[in-house]
Amino acid sequence: MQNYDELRECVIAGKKAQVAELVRKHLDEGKTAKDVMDNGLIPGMAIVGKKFQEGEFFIPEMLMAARSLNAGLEVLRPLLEASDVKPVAKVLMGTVKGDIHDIGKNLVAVMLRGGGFEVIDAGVDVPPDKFVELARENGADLIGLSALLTTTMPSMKDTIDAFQSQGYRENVKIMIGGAPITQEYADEIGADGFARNASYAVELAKKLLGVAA
Amino acid sequence: MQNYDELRECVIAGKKAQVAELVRKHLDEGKTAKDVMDNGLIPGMAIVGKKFQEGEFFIPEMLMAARSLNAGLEVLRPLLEASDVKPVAKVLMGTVKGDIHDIGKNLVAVMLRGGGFEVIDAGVDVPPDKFVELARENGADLIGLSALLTTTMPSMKDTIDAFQSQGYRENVKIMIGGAPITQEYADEIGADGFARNASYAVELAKKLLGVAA
Amino acid sequence: MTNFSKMAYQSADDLMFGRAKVPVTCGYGLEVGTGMVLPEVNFTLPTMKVEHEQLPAILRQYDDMVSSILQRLVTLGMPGAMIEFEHAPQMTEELEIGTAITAKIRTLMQSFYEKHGLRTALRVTVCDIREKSRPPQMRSGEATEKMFEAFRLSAANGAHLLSIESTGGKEVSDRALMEADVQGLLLALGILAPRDSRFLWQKIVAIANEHKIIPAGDTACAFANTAMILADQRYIPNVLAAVVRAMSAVRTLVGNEVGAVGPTKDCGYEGPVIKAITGCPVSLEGKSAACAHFSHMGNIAMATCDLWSNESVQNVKLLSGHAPEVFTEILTYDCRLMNEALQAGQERALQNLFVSSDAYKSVHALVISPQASFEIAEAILSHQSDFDRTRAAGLQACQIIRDASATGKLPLPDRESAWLDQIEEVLQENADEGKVLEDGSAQFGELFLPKEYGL
Amino acid sequence: MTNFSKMAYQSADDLMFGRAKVPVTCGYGLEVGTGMVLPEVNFTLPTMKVEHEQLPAILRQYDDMVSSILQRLVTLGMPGAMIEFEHAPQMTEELEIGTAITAKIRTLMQSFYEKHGLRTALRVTVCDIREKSRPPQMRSGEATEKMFEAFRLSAANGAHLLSIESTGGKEVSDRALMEADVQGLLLALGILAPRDSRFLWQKIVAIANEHKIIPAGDTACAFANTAMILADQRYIPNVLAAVVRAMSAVRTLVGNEVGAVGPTKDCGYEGPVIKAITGCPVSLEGKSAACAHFSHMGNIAMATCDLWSNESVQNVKLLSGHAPEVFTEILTYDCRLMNEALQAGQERALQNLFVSSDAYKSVHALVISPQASFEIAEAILSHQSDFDRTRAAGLQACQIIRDASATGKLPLPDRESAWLDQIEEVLQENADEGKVLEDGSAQFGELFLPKEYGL
Ligand SMILES: [Zn+2]
Ligand SMILES: [Zn+2]
Ligand SMILES: [Zn+2]
Repeated sequence: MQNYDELRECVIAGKKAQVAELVRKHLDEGKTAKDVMDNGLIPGMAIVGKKFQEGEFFIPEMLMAARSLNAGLEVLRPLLEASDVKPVAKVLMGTVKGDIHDIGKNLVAVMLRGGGFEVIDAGVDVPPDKFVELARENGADLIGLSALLTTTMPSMKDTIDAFQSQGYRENVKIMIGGAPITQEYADEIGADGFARNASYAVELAKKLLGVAA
Repeated sequence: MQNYDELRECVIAGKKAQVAELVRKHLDEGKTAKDVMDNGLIPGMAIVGKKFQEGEFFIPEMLMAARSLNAGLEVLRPLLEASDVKPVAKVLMGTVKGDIHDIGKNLVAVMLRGGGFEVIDAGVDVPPDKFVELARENGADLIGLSALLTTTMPSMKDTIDAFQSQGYRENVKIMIGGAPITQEYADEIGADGFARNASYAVELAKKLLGVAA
Repeated sequence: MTNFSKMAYQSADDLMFGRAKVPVTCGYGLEVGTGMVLPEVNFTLPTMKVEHEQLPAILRQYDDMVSSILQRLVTLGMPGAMIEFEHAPQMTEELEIGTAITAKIRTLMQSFYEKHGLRTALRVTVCDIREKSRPPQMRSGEATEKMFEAFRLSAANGAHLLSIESTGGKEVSDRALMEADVQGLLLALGILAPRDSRFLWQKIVAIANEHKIIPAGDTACAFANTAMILADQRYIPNVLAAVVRAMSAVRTLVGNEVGAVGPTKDCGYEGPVIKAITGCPVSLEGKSAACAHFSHMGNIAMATCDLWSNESVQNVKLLSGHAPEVFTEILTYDCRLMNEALQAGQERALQNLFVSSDAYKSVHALVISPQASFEIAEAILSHQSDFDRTRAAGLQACQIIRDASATGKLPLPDRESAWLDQIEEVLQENADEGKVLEDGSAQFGELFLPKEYGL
Repeated sequence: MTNFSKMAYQSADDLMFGRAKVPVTCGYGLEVGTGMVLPEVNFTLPTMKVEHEQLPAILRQYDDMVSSILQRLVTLGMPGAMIEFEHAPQMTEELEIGTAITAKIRTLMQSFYEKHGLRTALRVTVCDIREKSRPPQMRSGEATEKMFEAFRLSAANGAHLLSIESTGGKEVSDRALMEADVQGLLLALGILAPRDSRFLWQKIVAIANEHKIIPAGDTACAFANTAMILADQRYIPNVLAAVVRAMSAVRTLVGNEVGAVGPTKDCGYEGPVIKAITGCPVSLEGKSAACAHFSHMGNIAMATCDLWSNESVQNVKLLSGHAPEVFTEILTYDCRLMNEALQAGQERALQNLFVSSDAYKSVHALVISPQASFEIAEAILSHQSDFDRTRAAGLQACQIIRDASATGKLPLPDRESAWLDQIEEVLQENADEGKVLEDGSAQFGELFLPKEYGL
């Protein structure tokens, strides 16, 4: 495992080109794709996540690392698809109807991607039915609803109700967040969880889906 | 009617002894008790109420006037009881369980008495069942509940529920008030009205009981 | 027992925010009155029941509130703060609830001290539940015992300071206020209240000493703030409330005489008088306590404060965060301004602005200015007995109002002016404590139990 | 069109709260910038839907909020205030809702003016709903038409001033911020945003002129406050947010060039820069807007304000009253203090305290000081094109931060310091507008439509 040190450092530093090159080198040396991923790329990204949690990394640094991770995965993908790799959980994120704020939602998407989730972005001002439709189409496991206004919070309830009335509520977990949201409100409208900030959203997503942290 | 001018002035000025004396004088002159009351005492007190509403009178001035009114009524009482005088509406006032603030409640009681109501004071920290018991015993038409703490507001709901579960809810109107109370809260717990301050309580009481203002 | 007979300060000019003659050090290294004004943050539950079944939910609320408050202080670099936990009545009655909350808050404070060096102290204000029965049993009975037990348990479970908003005499004062009965107010504030303060604070001081914590102080809230709020709603004359404010200082001072050392309680606007006499630090509140009550002394209250408080705010969500955190930020910036002035040697200029921006806009503000407070304090010390002191304080307030009105600086409507004459007259006439007690007993006899005041 | 080429003020020392070179008179006799600071009160609905069926309930909310705000101003004797009605998106979209609220508020203001002489003016801030579609249609399409119709209807139904928090370039800025892509920020703030401001404000000014009302001003909220909040949550470097603050002033200035006359919008902390260049009055917010967002410039924001705002607060109940009334009281006391200083000739001393209490505690505070704002304004005027000005403002901010850090007054962590170097380097390298547009189009091309910016 010692020989993955450089690869991990390059992931952490966000050196995209070098990561791809090192991955190729390791494969050439006879390592399996799974080994490179599990002991090189993933642990590197885990350190990035930890550094972010501890306030040592900013989002741009995390994004650079995530891109370098992807560059590495890109190389591995053809090899991995042949083997038995589990698909990651899918999250559908959107800002609810009437609300056009999206930076909060985008941040959560960034954090979730950094945490290994696949994120489908439904955009802003998304009507309740559209959420259900996109969830079905994409087979989303988790729905993330964002609202920044007291006057659009009720759309969160409408969206959850739509999942209920269209018989798809059991298929998904739903988490909500945004400046005016509280745990009490989440309980009141029947959401499965409340993310008080973007960093916590990842923890919550893992908790709701029973994914190891 | 002109000859009641002095009596009315004495009621307004809160001159207790003079009011009693003038009432006696009018009776001696052959006026009926009803006439002295309807055209002398009551109009005098009505002006007091108006002056208070308009910020020209303070509570102590209103209390003095109310006492002088009572001194006059005292003289008339034996004569009135023989005739057919309607009983005034009865209000049961109390601070709810857990709460020991009473000046707000007392103020409302003062204002209601000034407005011609009979007020029964249940005191502070009054349990729900006690309210129902006292309402039955006294034949109260209206219940006034007071709370000054966010942590005792729930006792208002408990009290209204007690009236309901003991089958006495239909017999009374219930109004609530106090610093943390809102119209929304009144609606939520099924109160008939919310008095945003002591002066408004009288108006509300009249409205709820269908008494002319 | 200290019998204060000399002013702690030479002149009103010496009264300054952030500096007290006799500072208090408490809690996790918190110094009050040594040259810096610090926030005193207070907070309460949103609409919910206080009962055993709710205890986990209640503790979660306090956890959230206190964590966010302490975190905000750290974020803004405020070096310290007083945290006040004020009991709702049920927290004093159901002893384990008050105790559990105290312990929870204390734990959070400790962890912030260890992790961030944040200096804090925990003031626990027990609820004066004795006023529950009518007439109230102030020295005997179950409520009294429970209240003292609550002090003991608070001291044993994390309180760094003990306080109370005591209510001795309130049963008479409430009625006397509504009737504008100045003789009744003399009975309440000059006889009953000081007797109760002495009884009560001797016990609190003993409990504090036993646990080596601070017996902090009281507030005349039940009398003077009640009066101010009634006046604000135009129920009673403003001048009456202002005179009551001055008179109420004596009953609070009694607490200090028997051992309270400050900081006084935030809602006690008689604080500057107590500071002038005793030199103890004072907590005050004004504009940044508008969440709890509106007032006419938003700025002037800052003039002499050592702690600056928001009085109380429920844990409701605003757009930025929960209200307790919001008011922590507001208080912090107020304190920064005062502390910057102290550092730059500009405190006098700032204090002058605090005073002059409010003093002549309302009689409530006028009587709490450093100058007025100093004069009221002097009037108090010119007499010996509590009764004489209370009466002298009231007369001095009348004089202060009259003078300000005479110069034309304070606009005083005729109606108020007539009431001022009347109030002053009754105060003048009632120099005899015995007669006030006698007349008062006849007038208010059904409201209070003499033996519960040692009478 | 005014092409501002000369500073309105000689030096930073001339920038003072309550006084603007080019004051604005508006509404019911409200003067802004003529020697007095007045509150600007803003408020919003509690959790509820904005839809036609709810209109009576919505109007009741606004009635309650505005009545209690105006009554509080009268009670405290504040002579006047700006009332801001800021649209939620649905109020701009459903035109009759926004219009009905505007008319309701205006009626209340008129009655308080007639009854109490309370001088107020109504600022209506329409919501920039153009950003709804992705990529946004900034000049064409239904949302754009509706937005301009909302301005027209607001003007016709009671608005005294028109404002907006415009979003041209936000689609690029949002992404560039998260990636700390300074070249992208130059594209957003130096090319797209000013182009949009010019287009947008020409139209708003025409509408205002037609209705003989005031085209007030804009705010860089969507860029600089977004950045500040991201930095506050430790998502991006503080220095990046501070540099963005400076760069964003140019896009706001463009509004003034084409006819906006102030007061600028409360949440625009670039206001002091605009004031330094144009002399127009500015609205600002700080500690007493903690209900809406936490900040590092609670006091320093007061240094140059002409209106002092609470930004926004929902209509929730606190212990004293509803939150909008509570914050009206807090703002009023802040204003009293500043006005007392102006009257007493003590405004410089107070301003110094506002500045020094915050300036070196955070880089966000540092860059909005009167001195920094003046220097950024000078840097802007030393160039001609919007792009060059934006870049110069950013470089000047870097210099200001570097200098403050070098003297040791501003503590700057190594991590932040490294980022500052990087940001400055990219700003230095990107002097060519054409190249920034070209590179930016490659990088962010899918996010914006060039033709919607006239490109
Ligand atoms: Zn109090
Ligand atoms: Zn804004
Ligand atoms: Zn605003």
